[in-house]
Amino acid sequence: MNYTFDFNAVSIAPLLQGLWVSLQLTAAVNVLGVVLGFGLALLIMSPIKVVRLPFMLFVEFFRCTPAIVQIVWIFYCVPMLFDVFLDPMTMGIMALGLNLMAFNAEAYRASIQAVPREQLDAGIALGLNPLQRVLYIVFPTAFRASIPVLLTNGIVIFQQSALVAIVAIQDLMYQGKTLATETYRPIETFTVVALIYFAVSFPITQIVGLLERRRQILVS
Amino acid sequence: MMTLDFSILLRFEHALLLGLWMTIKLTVICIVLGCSLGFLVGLARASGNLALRAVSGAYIEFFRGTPVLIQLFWIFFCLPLILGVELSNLASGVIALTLYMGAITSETFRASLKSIGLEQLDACVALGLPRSAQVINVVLPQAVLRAIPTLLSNCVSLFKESALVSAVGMADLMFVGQNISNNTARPVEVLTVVALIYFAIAFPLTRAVSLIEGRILKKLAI
Amino acid sequence: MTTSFSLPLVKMQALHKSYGNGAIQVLKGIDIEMKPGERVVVIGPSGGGKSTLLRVMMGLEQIDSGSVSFDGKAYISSDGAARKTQIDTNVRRSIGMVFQHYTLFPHLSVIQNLVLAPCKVRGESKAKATARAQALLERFGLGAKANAYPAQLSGGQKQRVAIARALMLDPKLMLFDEVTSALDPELVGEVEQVILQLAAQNMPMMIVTHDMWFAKNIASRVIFCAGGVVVEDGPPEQVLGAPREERTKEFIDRVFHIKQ
Amino acid sequence: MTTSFSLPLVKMQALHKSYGNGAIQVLKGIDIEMKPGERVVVIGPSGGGKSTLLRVMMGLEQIDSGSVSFDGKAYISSDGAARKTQIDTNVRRSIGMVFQHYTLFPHLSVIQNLVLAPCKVRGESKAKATARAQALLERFGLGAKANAYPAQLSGGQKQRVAIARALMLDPKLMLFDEVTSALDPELVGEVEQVILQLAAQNMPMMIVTHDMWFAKNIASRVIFCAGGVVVEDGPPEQVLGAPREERTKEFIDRVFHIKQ
Amino acid sequence: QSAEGYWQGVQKAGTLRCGAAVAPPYVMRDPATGEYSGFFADLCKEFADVLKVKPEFVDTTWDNIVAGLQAGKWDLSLALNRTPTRAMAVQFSIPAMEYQISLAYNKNNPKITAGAASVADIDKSGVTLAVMSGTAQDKAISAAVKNATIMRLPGNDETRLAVTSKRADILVDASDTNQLFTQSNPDWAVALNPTPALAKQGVAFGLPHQLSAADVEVVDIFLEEKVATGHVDELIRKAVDDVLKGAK
Ligand SMILES: Nc1ncnc2c1ncn2[C@@H]1O[C@H](COP(=O)(O)OP(=O)(O)OP(=O)(O)O)[C@@H](O)[C@H]1O
Ligand SMILES: Nc1ncnc2c1ncn2[C@@H]1O[C@H](COP(=O)(O)OP(=O)(O)OP(=O)(O)O)[C@@H](O)[C@H]1O
Ligand SMILES: [Mg+2]
Ligand SMILES: [Mg+2]
Repeated sequence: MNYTFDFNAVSIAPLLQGLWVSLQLTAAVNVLGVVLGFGLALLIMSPIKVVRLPFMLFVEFFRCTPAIVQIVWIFYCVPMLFDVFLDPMTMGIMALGLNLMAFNAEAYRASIQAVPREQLDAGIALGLNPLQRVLYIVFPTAFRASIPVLLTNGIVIFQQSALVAIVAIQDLMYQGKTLATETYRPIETFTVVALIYFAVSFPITQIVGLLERRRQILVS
Repeated sequence: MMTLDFSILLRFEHALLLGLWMTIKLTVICIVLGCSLGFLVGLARASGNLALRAVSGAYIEFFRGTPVLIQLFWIFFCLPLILGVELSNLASGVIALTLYMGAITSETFRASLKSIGLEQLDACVALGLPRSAQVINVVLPQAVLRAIPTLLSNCVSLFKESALVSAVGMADLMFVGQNISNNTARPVEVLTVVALIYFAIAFPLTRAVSLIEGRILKKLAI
Repeated sequence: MTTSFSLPLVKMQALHKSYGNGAIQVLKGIDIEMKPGERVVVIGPSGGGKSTLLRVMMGLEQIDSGSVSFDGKAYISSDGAARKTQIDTNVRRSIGMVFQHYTLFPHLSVIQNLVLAPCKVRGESKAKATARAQALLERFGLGAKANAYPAQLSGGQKQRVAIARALMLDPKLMLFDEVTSALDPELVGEVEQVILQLAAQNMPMMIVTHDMWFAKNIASRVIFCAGGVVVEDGPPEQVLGAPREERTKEFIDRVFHIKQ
Repeated sequence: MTTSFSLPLVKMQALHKSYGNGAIQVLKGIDIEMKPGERVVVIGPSGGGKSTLLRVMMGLEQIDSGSVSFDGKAYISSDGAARKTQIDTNVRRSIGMVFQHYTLFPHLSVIQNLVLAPCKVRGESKAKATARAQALLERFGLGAKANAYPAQLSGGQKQRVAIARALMLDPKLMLFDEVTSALDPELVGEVEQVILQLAAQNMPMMIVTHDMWFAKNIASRVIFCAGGVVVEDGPPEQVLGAPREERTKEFIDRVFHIKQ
Repeated sequence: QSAEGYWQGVQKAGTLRCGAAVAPPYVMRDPATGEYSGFFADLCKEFADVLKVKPEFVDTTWDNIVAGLQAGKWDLSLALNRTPTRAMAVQFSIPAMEYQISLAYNKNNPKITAGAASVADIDKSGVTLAVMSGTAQDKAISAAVKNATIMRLPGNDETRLAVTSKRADILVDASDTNQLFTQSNPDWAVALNPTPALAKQGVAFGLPHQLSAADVEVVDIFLEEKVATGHVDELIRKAVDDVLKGAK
């Protein structure tokens, strides 16, 4: 190997700016995903088939196609089809938000359906009406049970957010790519960028792991 | 609102198939290599050796904690320099996605190993089974059976993530799709069809996951 | 009280119930009358329909035909044709039930488990419900556990909390479905103790149990139920001690390990 | 047979065992001698160390000090200093064990569960092992289930298969740890029946059970074990019927529900 | 590096690997077959003939075309603009042609005033300029504008889509490339060559940093003749014709 490393070429300031954009994007997308994902979960569990089917298709479509395809599609096809163009950040939030909604809806659905039937029986035996059973028994238990998956999905979205660099949102990845081409120091730049992503994700995954273990102890 | 004309795609059927073939080839190779790697790393992660555990843990956390896109960039352009060897695009793609797959499947294998109750091992000891039979006849088959549904989901993830190689210039389905959409200036039709192709492959796989999951759960009563 | 002494507390009439659209007949015509103050123990082989019977009374299951009355009111009935079970939820609130697997709400503390229903169902004030709950917990020896979460309790404690929770709504009839069979043998006693306490206060109850010593001690009447029908029905001395029916005898012998 | 009549079959000497590096003392000096043909029932409160005792005999646990001999050979011993337990696996193979939770291998059919050990441990031919396995299954009333998977069996059937599996290696001593306590009461009988069959053939065995009627019927000797020591040891009539120790009496009363 | 020359090594391998990122008419990729055309691709094929090896085109993007060369993923990069910063990372052959940057836009776009002639005329906040990231035009326009927003996209496809989809107002690209764009969208697309010119640079082969002067000379001499004889101009005309024919 005849390559000399020069990390001085990597200026941190634009990368941190990019990181800030990535974090904003991640936060906004997660708010959408956690809130609307829940509504979507209710829709895909609707007893009415005509309501359920289109939303199930929606969820499956977003779960079964690459995120990069979704992003490129939303960025280029939506404006052409509907002749609207929102600012790139909004489009990015929309693209990743739809993706996360689909994944979170699945997480909610799984944990709502995992509420044991006996719990509901107990609710009936205590005279709670159907709405009360859903409100006081199903939601709290299901929401708690979904938290680790929601957090994991949230971190995955932080990583997926790197894809918006391809459509020129100036996130961490985009700044990294720009820096790499400007300085012709791709190794150093990409190494630093990878480390920044890691430094943000790692502590969160550790917390999720901790929560998961705590929950398992509590439930068993 | 524009009018859509999907017939232009007929001209590029062969190209799309070639792109799809690249995507599938890449996915299948990386599934095989990645699962093998993941299994070994899963074992290392569960082993008693502290160094092995630390190294495998760091590997998993790093690959799960960084975007696949940056892993690809790094392996495409940095690894050859650091190793001082030339790597073809395909080789780089295979290395990157194999490492990604290895990281996610190792967790699957580890979880399935962990889910085998200690009492199964007690039963092995009580039956006097030698260590080799414990592993080959009791632990491995159960671990693999339990891992299958999650492994299939991992495969679907890999299939989807493989679309990222288009960003480093590998001519996979996504790359060909973008190439066509540029040439024809019909991105809506082309990208929609590309998305549908991905969906048509991934969706049946996810259905298979639930089906197989049901079967295995029933058989093992877990 | 509207209950006149001569009136039965519960009256089941020609109860039929099946699963899988009639594929599995579980209750094949059950007629049971229960008088106020009675403590009915239901025994019988696994799969005989005991749990189903209690679940129907609690309004947890759809029935094929028949009816159940409480205090003279038919609160569960079925218009055979449409296979739709009518349940009068107001009447149902007079009945409490405890299940085999402690069905405490895991996300609520013990005291929250107890006050949930009174507050939400009857609109009782939180303060009042909490005071009543605390008193009930003390009585069951669980005063110190009010703020614990279910996961922090032993099986016996969980089951006692479940009983206390059901009592918070002042039921006029209690149903117990194998409430001790998931417990370590050592913990069975403390739960049975609590039920015996209730019995001493003349709480009407219907109990499914496999514990013959408990059955003997608590029952004022024993019903042997098998294959979806009532095979034998009488005082405990008869059904447990000198059963008239061959099937009852066989079952009792088996469970008592008299025959080897 | 090398076993001389006067020699004990099993001899435990000053067995000490703790968990968590001595934090939880579970066995605090156990000395038990078991003669050939004896059927020892071990009873005692939960957490008293019964399971641990059997697991130590089976070589499933490390011990702190002491030794266990079988047929005069100390096959489990500990050099107190290094806290390393020596286990002679050859001797251990003469002992079979059945656990509370049917530990069948879920991915193997019933017959495969039975032939695995003979083929792998003794190098027996598959054909021969299968024939023996089939015969054993017939004897236990499971002939028709040879190709079923464990998940398709009832609890009682699973436990009988587990016993058959242990017998495939022709053990000279069988250990049973609460093998019926996870079963529906109705299924308990069929499993106990099978163990009684073995008893009738003079198989030496050590049994942990909470089922006092079974204990009475099978035991040639009963040991009451609590707090990690042997509290009382004698013929069943004494320990179960008229215990000498206060703690034994208290336990028996509680489990027999005599005191309420 | 081994004592023997770079091109001997290529001859030993039997193939000349050319890193190719799409920029019509310099480099084009037929989506149906995956084959490369364009005059720089033609030059590469001819150079391979000289070496008596097979040409092999390695797909890449403008973002990665320098990094790939540094990483040894191919032997030479097609159609690189000669800039001083790049020259610190890689080497260049002599230029095959001169290149100029033009600005293509939708003539109905109200943000671009009629009579705009210089970069300063369009350098207003609210104006978005789409450019392929990592290209010479990226460097040039980034240095020239102060108020307009620059949107860097990975490829030719995306920059054109951005303008087509009205996400960007102006497409900053090589004048030849933009000419093709306006010719295939005659109803709305126009291009202007800003005065003063944004960049006048030579377009050349990119070569690895470690090449000896003798090795670089091999390519230079090859190009020298092609340029002098007018062969390159011929290739350019052919490529433009091809593109225009394809668009019809
Ligand atoms: N949800 C269900 N779907 C189909 N069949 C059911 C369902 N629940 C119960 N059954 C069947 O109904 C029959 C009666 O069940 P039930 O639980 O009432 O019996 P049980 O007398 O309570 O038995 P156990 O002593 O085992 O609790 C059984 O054959 C059972 O398999
Ligand atoms: N793996 C372990 N780690 C720590 N403590 C343990 C472990 N296994 C058992 N113990 C403790 O050892 C003690 C004895 O347990 P053991 O299972 O032998 O009791 P037992 O008499 O079989 O009880 P039971 O009737 O409930 O089966 C208990 O206090 C238990 O908590
Ligand atoms: Mg039941
Ligand atoms: Mg035990």
